[in-house]
Amino acid sequence: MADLPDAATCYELLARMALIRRFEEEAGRQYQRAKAGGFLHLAIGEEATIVGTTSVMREEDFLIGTYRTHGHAIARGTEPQRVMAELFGRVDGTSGGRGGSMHIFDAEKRFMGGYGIVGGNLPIAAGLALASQYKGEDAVTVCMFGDGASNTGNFGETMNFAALWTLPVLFLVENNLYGMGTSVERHSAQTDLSKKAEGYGISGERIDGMDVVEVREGVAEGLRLAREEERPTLLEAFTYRYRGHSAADPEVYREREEVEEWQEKDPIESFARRCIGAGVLGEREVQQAREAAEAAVKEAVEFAESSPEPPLDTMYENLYARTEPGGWYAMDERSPEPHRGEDEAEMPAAARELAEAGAAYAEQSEGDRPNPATQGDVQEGEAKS
Amino acid sequence: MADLPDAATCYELLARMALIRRFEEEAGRQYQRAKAGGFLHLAIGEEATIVGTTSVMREEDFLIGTYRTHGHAIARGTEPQRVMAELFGRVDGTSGGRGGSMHIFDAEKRFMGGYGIVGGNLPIAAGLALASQYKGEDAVTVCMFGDGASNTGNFGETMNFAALWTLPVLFLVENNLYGMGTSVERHSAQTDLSKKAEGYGISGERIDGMDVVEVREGVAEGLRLAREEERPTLLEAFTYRYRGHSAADPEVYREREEVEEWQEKDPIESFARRCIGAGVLGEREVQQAREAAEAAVKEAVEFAESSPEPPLDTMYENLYARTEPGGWYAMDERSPEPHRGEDEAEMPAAARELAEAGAAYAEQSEGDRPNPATQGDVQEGEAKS
Amino acid sequence: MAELRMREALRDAMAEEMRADEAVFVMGEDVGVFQGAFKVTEGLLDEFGERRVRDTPISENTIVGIGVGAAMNGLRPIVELMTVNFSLLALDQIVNHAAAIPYMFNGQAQVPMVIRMPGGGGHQLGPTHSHSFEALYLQVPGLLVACPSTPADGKGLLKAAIRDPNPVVFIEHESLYGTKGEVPDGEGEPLRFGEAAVRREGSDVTIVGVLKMAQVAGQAAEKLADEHGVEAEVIDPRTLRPLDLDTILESVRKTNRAVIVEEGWPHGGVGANLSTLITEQAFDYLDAPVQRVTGADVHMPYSKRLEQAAIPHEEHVVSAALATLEGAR
Amino acid sequence: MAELRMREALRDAMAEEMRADEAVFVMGEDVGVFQGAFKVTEGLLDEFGERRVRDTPISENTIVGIGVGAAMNGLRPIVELMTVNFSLLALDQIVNHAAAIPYMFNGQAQVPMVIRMPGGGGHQLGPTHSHSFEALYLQVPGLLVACPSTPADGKGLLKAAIRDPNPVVFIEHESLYGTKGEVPDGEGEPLRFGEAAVRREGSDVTIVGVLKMAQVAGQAAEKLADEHGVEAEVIDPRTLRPLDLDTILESVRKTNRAVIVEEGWPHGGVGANLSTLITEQAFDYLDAPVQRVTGADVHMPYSKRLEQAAIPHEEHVVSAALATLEGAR
Ligand SMILES: Cc1ncc(C[n+]2csc(CCOP(=O)(O)OP(=O)(O)O)c2C)c(N)n1
Ligand SMILES: Cc1ncc(C[n+]2csc(CCOP(=O)(O)OP(=O)(O)O)c2C)c(N)n1
Ligand SMILES: [Mg+2]
Ligand SMILES: [Mg+2]
Repeated sequence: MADLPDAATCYELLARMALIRRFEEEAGRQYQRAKAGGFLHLAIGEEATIVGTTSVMREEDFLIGTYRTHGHAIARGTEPQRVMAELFGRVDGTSGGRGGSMHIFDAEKRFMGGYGIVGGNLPIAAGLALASQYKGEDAVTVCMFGDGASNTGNFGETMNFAALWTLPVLFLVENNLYGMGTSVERHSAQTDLSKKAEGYGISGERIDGMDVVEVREGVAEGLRLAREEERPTLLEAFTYRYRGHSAADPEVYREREEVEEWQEKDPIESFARRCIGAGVLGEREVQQAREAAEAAVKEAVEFAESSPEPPLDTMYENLYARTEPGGWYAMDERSPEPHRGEDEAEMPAAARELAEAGAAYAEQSEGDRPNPATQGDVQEGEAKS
Repeated sequence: MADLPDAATCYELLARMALIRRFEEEAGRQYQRAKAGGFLHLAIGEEATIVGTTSVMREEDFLIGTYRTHGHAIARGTEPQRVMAELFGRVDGTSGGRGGSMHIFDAEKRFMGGYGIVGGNLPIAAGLALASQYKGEDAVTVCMFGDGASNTGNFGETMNFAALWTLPVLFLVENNLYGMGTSVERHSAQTDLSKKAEGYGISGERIDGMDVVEVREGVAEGLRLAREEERPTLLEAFTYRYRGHSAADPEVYREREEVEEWQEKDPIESFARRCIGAGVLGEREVQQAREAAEAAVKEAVEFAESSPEPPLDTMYENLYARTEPGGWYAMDERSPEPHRGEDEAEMPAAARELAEAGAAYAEQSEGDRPNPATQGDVQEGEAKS
Repeated sequence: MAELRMREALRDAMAEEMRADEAVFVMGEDVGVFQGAFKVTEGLLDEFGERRVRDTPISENTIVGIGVGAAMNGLRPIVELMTVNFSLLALDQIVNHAAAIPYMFNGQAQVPMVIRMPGGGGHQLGPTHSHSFEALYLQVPGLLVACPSTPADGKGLLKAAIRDPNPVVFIEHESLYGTKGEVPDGEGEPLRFGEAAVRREGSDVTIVGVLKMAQVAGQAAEKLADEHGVEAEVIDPRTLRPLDLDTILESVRKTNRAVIVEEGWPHGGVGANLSTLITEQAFDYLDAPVQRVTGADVHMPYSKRLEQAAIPHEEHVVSAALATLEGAR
Repeated sequence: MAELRMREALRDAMAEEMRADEAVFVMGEDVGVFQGAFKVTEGLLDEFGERRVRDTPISENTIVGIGVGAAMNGLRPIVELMTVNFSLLALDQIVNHAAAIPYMFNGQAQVPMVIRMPGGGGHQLGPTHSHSFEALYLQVPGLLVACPSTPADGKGLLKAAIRDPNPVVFIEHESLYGTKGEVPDGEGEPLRFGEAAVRREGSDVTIVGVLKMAQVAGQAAEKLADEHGVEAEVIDPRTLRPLDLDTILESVRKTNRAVIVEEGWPHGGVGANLSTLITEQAFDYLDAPVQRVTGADVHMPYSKRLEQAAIPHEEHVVSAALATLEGAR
């Protein structure tokens, strides 16, 4: 069993994991209150894999992930309140409310997203790494994705490129045993995912994704290989999501017992117990970490609540980067549609009221969500995916 | 070294390889005469891999390949004259002149194409195999593709499916050392392509693709595994194309010496020598095989020459399969364009003359082709790919 | 007549065809154990088992390609792509294989497969998950394209699609799965492709709405009648390939005005195509240019407020319809 | 002024920008050792070496995705897809990533990359290898779309595309690579996107031709003048996003007639989009419905005779132009 790091580091790891846990729990609550919309993919149970990874990365390194990355951004240092504001679809959100839960991004912290397309982030990771190599910079790109993503064509293509061009990239499969409702045995012929890239010349390791210390060691070595030996590798971290795939998954594909077994190995609980047992941290500090998380998340919600909705006249902002002033970039000046967004005044009153009203026309009513497992309305399907 | 089969089989193997060789040489000539258009990908040098494979397949088995498959169809039993007619773009061609060199097809012989998209045939092969399994039929699907195709996303996706669903399919990589102008070492991190699917749970073997007898044995075993044990495997056959990637490739990426070395191991010459040496065939029979090929190809050209061009009113034939009479299927009855094809009479005189004139508007003039290596016109680029 | 939700009507269509024809099977991501991401395949695994209801890995291009191969070898695959958004990954197999094979091999092979894919916006799924690709698929010769807006059409068109010898892109709208409607009892008859439905008769303006916008068009028509005394004729094309242009033209020749409503992007959209076809065929009948109501020319923003402003609503349709009548009253 | 072939003009544009900016590099299948499938990158490997001219495996989606990531990390990739036909395999990275990222991440990341792709028919490459996808790409917000028809435009637009901060789909036509034209000497200035070129002035009818069809439009105009005494104004939009609709409308308001010529499929094509935009904006100026000349609604047949009948020729354009003038003379 890997040794514990020093007390300050242990505290930081614990505090960060606790913060993510609380954030995700609260995000789930806010989703039930319909404050957050769309799909909501929570990483509760996967905190050790996330925090263990980021805790050994350098500031200059890049991290890129999936649609389940609230925690990844927070672990990289993004303020929880900006992530919560994104879930609320507000201007102070990480993507100004344009991206939502599946598309978190923080250029400053070198968290490069946040992608809704399974496997879509793999080629981009290789590209980020190529640019670092091309510019002669030391940065390593860490690419995290799920077990299900290892079946996408992008996986094989990207592994071959990374090995062929010896790119400074570390691939980390967050193996939580399921791709949505399909278990690894039912979606991947090769169930030892750490071996899945061997055919492309990339070797791998399996690590316990519930043990933050083991994750740190595995990732540190992977970073070293990428940085010093230009050797991309594939880490498979065993982890588990306690919650459904997304907010309203009835979880018919797994037994309650399985979930409980994994909860026994809870990454935060077990690490806290170990730290206390080893006398590195005291009960008081563990308590303190919890309270800090509680406070930060409470603040995040308040911040999100108070952040304004994006004004309609920002509809077309950042669709194109403009090299020079002048309207010739605008694509649909001629579209017969009222030129929504670019000039509110131009909007027909009806459309504006409508938009101001916000939810008025949305299928989902404000307030508590229907229980998808029992009701037949749109939420069901929506929340399922 | 694998034993020779009986004399009759040896003659058949030799005759079939000789036929394909002559056919390809003649196709090249006809292309230079601009009788055949488009791209022309010749398999000269790869005859043993092709014929060795088809010679141990059952009638009910399926074969599916790439855009370099004149020989594959002929090896499956398609009349050379129908393949030549396809190259000439005539109604008696295997695809009635619609597909051309890259899209040969013969449902009757269970040669399932002929695909221009690299890697596009892999998922289709898995689908053919799935249907055989689903229907409880014994047929095995043999899927042949190039070394370059092993880098496509389809490769990884299809390998996983084939292993996961234990599909009755045999994958055979025709490793001719290059994907167009890019050598295997420069396009694939894993240069032992027989290992490339191991990460997906599919084991492989390397065989000498220049030795028709060794190919037979390797493929026979792969067919057995697929048929009897529902075990898909990946065979890597080492072979070589003597000609350029397509008709006008100046071959700057390889040395003349390399080509000559491989020609030393010519699959037809070496097999003929061996048969004679072993007393299984006599000089006379070898000569006879050559003459038969010569005659068949001569006939094929005459047949193709005399086959008519597709009438303009067949333009829309087979675009849709119709379940019932009635025009409601026709998609562009309303397109303001004269309804070309569906009713010649409707065509504006100009357009008809034009089309009758055939080449009148084509970039390429009838008669000899310009030498792409020295001239700058469109043929150059065109013929390159 | 029974009242069913769209998702139930679609499931019934699949179940009935699977009972009738052993060659019909369903494959896609989470169509089995999970019962379908949008619950459309609910219960199929229990009734038909793993051989005919197949969960797949996440490999869109290969999922479709396997469907193509299976179809070429005598089966009738119903392939579900979890959403239209992911169909971009399968476009090579859809366009260069499924759609091309019957023509390119001169009829030696048929590809009788259905590719079901739900799409559209309205649930804050954000930029990568809210596409409307009807306009992309209607371009492709060799494909049939269906976009049902009612449970009855959903069932009838899906049954027709499954029995059709051609590859069919069957586009569903995520917002319509929960909507209820009357569906003929028992083994419903398949509908014919290429037959539009006139949802409402009217003499002042023709409104053509596609997929979910067929419903928005209907709401707008009521509003036009109630608040503006304008009688709109509402048409749902139901299939975009083949397209029942005759019915639309007949209506436009009567009303002399047309509005096309779609959720997708304005450039090269369904509306651009219809507007052009109508103008080409009925130019002399048009008293005003055909009006289009489309989604905004952006990647769908997540913010509910921005998203709602980016999606057409009946107000937009009403003002477009009134615009065609300007001067006329 | 020097006379160059299109392929040489494009190569010069890349070479000049690569000399000027270390961040610019080229990647794609056989762009290096092989010198490019169509010889467009000829000589670049020798001058710039393997670091900046990179041969890739056959992995279209990942090739583009690597370009996206490299662009997000400060480089300016020029990605060559060997032909537009294979771009279908990369469409997810082009639409859901390259085009979406700047908007979806609210401007935190830019994707300054150029995706070059030659396409079109005319060389008997058959169904899978003869596509014209201008109409597909012009639909997508977030992309710029260029389709040059002359060597000078090719060079000027490619230089502009390389310097532009947005993702650019740069569509070339395989039949134009060999065509010669005058190109400004030395470091040519980049052209601005969104500026159409009026190739010929005329007062009777406006003919808009895209990519290779810009040339066919020009030939047709000469024929119209010589044989029919009709003076056509010929416009080449040069870029489809942004689109210089002003110039086109100005012309149509003068001629009151328009013909759009494209090589692609008729349904939802470039012509459908332009015809709609023109009709919407200049309805009262039109004396006849806008005419379209398009490719046939099939997967391009290999047979030279069928292929030639499936591609628009000046005869088709002439008859379409005369059709807009019927009655008028
Ligand atoms: C290309 C693509 N196909 C399908 C989906 C729908 N989808 C979203 S998440 C998911 C499962 C992914 O599983 P995994 O990769 O294991 O990640 P996890 O959700 O378990 O973290 C699927 C199928 C998608 N977003 N993108
Ligand atoms: C998806 C796709 N990308 C690129 C091409 C262009 N292309 C045609 S053949 C070829 C090389 C293929 O090499 P390999 O798979 O080794 O087959 P070989 O030609 O050597 O038989 C390429 C890149 C294509 N046809 N399809
Ligand atoms: Mg998972
Ligand atoms: Mg090869």
